[in-house]
Amino acid sequence: MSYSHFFYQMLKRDLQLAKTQKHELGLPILFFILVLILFPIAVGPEGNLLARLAPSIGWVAVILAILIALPRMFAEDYENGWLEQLFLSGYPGSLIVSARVISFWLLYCVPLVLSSFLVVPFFSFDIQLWWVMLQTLLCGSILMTCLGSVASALLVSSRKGSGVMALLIVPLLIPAIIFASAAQEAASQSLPYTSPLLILFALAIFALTIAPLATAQALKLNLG
Amino acid sequence: MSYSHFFYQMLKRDLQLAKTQKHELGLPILFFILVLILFPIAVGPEGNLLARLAPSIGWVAVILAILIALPRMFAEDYENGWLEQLFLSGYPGSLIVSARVISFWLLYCVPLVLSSFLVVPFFSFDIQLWWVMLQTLLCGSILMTCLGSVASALLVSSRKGSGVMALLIVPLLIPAIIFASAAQEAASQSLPYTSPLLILFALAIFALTIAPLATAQALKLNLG
Amino acid sequence: MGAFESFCDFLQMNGYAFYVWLSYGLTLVCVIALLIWSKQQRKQVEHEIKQQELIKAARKHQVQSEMSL
Amino acid sequence: MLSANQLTCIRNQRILFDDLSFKLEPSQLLYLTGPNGAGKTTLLRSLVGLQQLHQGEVQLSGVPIADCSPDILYIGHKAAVNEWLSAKQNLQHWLNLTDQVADCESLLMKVGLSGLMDIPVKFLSAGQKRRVALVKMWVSNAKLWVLDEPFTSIDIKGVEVLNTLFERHKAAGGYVIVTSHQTLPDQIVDQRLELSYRF
Amino acid sequence: MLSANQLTCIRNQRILFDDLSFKLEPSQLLYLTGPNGAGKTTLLRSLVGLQQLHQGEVQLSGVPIADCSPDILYIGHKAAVNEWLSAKQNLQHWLNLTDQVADCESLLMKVGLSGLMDIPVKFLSAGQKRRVALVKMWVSNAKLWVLDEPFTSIDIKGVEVLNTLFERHKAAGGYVIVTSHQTLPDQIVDQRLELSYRF
Amino acid sequence: MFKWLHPYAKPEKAYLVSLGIFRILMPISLIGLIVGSIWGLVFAPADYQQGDSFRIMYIHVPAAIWSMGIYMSMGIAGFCALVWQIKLMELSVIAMAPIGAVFTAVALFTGALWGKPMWGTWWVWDARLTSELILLFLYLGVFALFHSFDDKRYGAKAACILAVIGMVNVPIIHYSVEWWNTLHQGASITKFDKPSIAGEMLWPLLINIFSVMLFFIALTCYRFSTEVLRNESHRKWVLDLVNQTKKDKQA
Ligand code: HEM
Ligand SMILES: Nc1ncnc2c1ncn2[C@@H]1O[C@H](COP(=O)(O)OP(=O)(O)OP(=O)(O)O)[C@@H](O)[C@H]1O
Ligand SMILES: Nc1ncnc2c1ncn2[C@@H]1O[C@H](COP(=O)(O)OP(=O)(O)OP(=O)(O)O)[C@@H](O)[C@H]1O
Ligand SMILES: [Mg+2]
Ligand SMILES: [Mg+2]
Repeated sequence: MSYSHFFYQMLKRDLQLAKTQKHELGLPILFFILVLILFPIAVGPEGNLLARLAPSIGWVAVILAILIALPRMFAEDYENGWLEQLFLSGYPGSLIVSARVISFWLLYCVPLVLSSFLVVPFFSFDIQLWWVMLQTLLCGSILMTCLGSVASALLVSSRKGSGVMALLIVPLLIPAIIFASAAQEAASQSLPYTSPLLILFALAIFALTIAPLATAQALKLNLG
Repeated sequence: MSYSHFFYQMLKRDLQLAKTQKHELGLPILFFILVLILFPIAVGPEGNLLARLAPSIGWVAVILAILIALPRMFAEDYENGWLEQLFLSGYPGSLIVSARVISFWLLYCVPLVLSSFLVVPFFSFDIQLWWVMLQTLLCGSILMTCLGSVASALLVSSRKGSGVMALLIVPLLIPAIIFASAAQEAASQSLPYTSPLLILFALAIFALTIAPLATAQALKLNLG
Repeated sequence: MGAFESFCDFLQMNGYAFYVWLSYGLTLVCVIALLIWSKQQRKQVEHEIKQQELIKAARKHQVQSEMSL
Repeated sequence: MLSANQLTCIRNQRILFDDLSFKLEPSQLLYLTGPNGAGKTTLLRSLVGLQQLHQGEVQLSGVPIADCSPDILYIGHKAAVNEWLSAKQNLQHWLNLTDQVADCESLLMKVGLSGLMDIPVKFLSAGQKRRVALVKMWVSNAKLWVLDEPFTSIDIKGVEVLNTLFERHKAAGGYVIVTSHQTLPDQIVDQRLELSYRF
Repeated sequence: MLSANQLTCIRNQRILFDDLSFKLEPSQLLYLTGPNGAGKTTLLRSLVGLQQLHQGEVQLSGVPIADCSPDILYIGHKAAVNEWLSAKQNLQHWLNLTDQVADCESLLMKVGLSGLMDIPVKFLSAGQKRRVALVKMWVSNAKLWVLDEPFTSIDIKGVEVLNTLFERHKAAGGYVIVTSHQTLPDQIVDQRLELSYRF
Repeated sequence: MFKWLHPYAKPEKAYLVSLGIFRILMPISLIGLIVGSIWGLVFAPADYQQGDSFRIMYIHVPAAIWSMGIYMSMGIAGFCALVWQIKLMELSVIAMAPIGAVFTAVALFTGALWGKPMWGTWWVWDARLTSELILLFLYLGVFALFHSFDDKRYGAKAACILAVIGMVNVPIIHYSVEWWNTLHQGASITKFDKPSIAGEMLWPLLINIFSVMLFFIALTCYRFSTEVLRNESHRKWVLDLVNQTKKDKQA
């Protein structure tokens, strides 16, 4: 079977699995929304302050929501032995892994990133600025999925929850947050914001090339 | 065996389990700290603004950290069949459950609540105000553990992660957040803040009496 | 003594006593804890090795993985 | 005497068994057989009260089964063993739970785990894990043993030992209910109940 | 020809086996026995390359085993079955993975799952779950079958069917390596390898 | 080129050598630390700007410098371990991580305790401070990762991967944080530098910096030898060694 066909089959399985557990899919979004709601309640209803905080809260909420979904990236397949079969199938590990990374991104991150639109009504956020936020989030979520796949693979046999995951990912993610908030800051002052965005993008691409290899290695380490 | 002795044995087991997975214990705290750090980095280092946001961020971070630890409350024992044996042992279900709830609170929530002290240096928060925050968090964490135990028991057989958990708990928690921020507000203006605190306390006590019964029922439902 | 007029002065550090002594004290505690912990790990490892050997020696006499009543 | 009256169980709109009645005298062993999916596990779980029956009731010496939990030892597909604790700790906790006192080490020796008592159960082989679950049979003073495929992953010698254990329990006046796809020796089986696969 | 040369494996500072060599000709079945904890699972997993050996190498017709994955069918303690998918979906995915085309329904019929193909595997009984894992043997065109306790939870008729299946695979020139604590009929066993429990 | 290193790559040799280094360097470093600290605490003249609070410097600065130094050496060791498949290097990564974490923690809280009297707050979100905090988390990550594996062989490898990734990221973090926060702080530390430190103040600092390095090397060697023992515990020489120490103690 050609690699591309194999890749397609892997994606199909992930989507099917997602379909059988439909509610699973909505969960990160739900979590995201709840975090968004918690803040206005806890901070109090000051329009200006909230609008000022919106992008930061949005970013943090997205990070947390992805963090919560991450441990499940390989856990189930590891536990029931499907991962063994995949590695026995003879296809390159990075192919297997990148299929999973992509399906994860499509299933969890993209909806999250899109639902970040909710900050516009909730925090009376400017829709132009949201557009910038969307772009930063897109790059950021790719970066995060990649880092997350490595962490998730490293921890797959140890039943650690999101705690260690957070410990591994968040420090590495700090530059992304900083560049994103720089872009946001610039945009809110109507300055050009492309350069931080480009850096973010470069980081994401870099992660995308390295992560599958590292993830495959980490999984192999855990299997035997 | 007397109930109190049984209770003590249950607690002992939980503590021993925690000891074998020592690092597990520190993880919610780590998660909490990481969430705390994310905010200044995302919002920017403005001392005043951060101090103003500190209690809200602290509360939200505690809620999230507990939310992350919650799914594990009964999961392991359910999966390996220990819960069956407990319910077969003939002791009242609410006794079994309350032992677990208390050990969970001691092991996860108390360290979290105490580590909320970190807002003082990180957000240059007033130490007097932190004292109020500590009290609200103590009541809040009891409330949350109780609500969480019910949710965790309901979801134990369905492998849902923190998402549904959040959906079940957060709406019920909103009153607590409102009272807590009312207490905080009052304290920051040097007004008396005992009445919202008392309400919080009453909520916690109420939850504490109801939750074990409901949790035991929910667990039985899931076993059969 | 040294840069201070008296020992009491030295302890007070011109009002910075809390900060200076706390930082020195905590550092000392941390470093000592690290040393003790390393030592303990060493002991643990040696203990485990001995244990392993004892078990092996014991099993030479009664190799038994079977159930019995 | 253990008596089950007109038990009926329906799962997923499928009748697994209905109107099933049997009586078991003390010192008897009931060997429950049937093809995969016949409902053996379901029957056992409902006997001990872990699963709601659609109809029917189970009594142990005239007392509804729900009220005689200390008299029951149930070992199911799930081992009730925590993978992260050692075999010794697991056993100790079970002893505490059932309020018994015994020497864990010598017990675990008896199931052939000498030298492996202090490492997490996670590292044991499939059969050794199962032994950690089965060691309960050596100490339990429950009258009724309900065992769901106890021989899974157990080696041949181990199966023999388990069989003698059943005999001993019978001799002490206990009840044993076993399912297994490996045949039990005829001399220890007193009653046979065959469930058939219904659709 | 499958040849294993001087395999050595050490787990937790314990030598499980060392200097183990054997050769298996086509159309032969190797029956691996040994008490619990002897290292059978470990040996099988290292044969197919899922576990690092301390020493030694395995070759299938002269090719290192790591390079002949399409020729191996490994069914271990873990079933490689997703509990939330139905039996049909699980099988379909496995077919896709190994690039085979077959009629899932009739296959699952053969293992006695008619009527249960579309419900999540979670709801099946222990034996039925195992059957979902074993159905791979009906379609696989791998030459080497490595089966770790395939009979677990399978009923008596099922075991017979599996045995005939082994014979058929042998007749087609395949290799079979099986561990089990249930004895295999003598006529289908060509080689026996007994691991002993070492400490 | 590495030929002369070869004999030392044998675990037994490495064990003996590292233990020897530990025995030599530990006393020296402790003496150095005591001398430096007492000199700094008692004899150095008070700073004209900061009063006596500047005496915190004698631990803050060495700890801060070496918290970064240790991370670099850890990353390099991890890189070598991964690229050349050197088992012993992996062990040295594990030996270094907790030491680094403790040094980082020391730098953080001494800094905070210094900041309170100097800047009026315990903490500011300044570039240097933030990246030091993140460094602590990187250390903790390496450590936690190692301990979340049941098989320590794999744990060590995984920890190496993370150490290397972290090392790549440290400069990125550093510059991003600096960029993020150029609007604010920045001068706080260098302004103290301007009146180039008096010799009497500098000497104890240099002594302490040097002794902390020796301390780090010594402790690393000790912990490394422990890890070697753990890793090789099925070898004969380890058994002999352990039994020998037992006998020594009895005698
Ligand atoms: C929590 C607070 C602090 C942290 C995390 C911190 C961190 C650091 C770090 C990482 C270094 C090493 C810099 C390098 O070698 O490139 C350093 C050096 C230094 N710090 Fe701090 N620091 C803190 C507070 C302070 C305070 C309050 C002062 C004094 C007012 C101070 C004075 C110094 C000095 C004098 C040096 C050495 C000179 C230099 O390298 O520029 N630090 N600190
Ligand atoms: N949780 C469940 N929900 C719905 N149906 C179930 C559930 N558990 C079991 N069943 C159905 O009940 C039937 C009987 O299952 P049971 O586990 O009792 O079989 P068994 O006789 O123990 O089989 P085995 O020998 O394979 O263990 C199965 O066919 C299964 O389809
Ligand atoms: N992950 C592991 N880490 C350390 N030791 C292990 C691990 N897995 C197995 N062992 C040890 O290796 C030995 C052999 O295990 P293995 O699973 O190969 O036995 P087995 O022959 O398959 O036994 P069974 O018949 O019970 O399945 C066991 O005694 C166990 O203590
Ligand atoms: Mg069954
Ligand atoms: Mg096995």
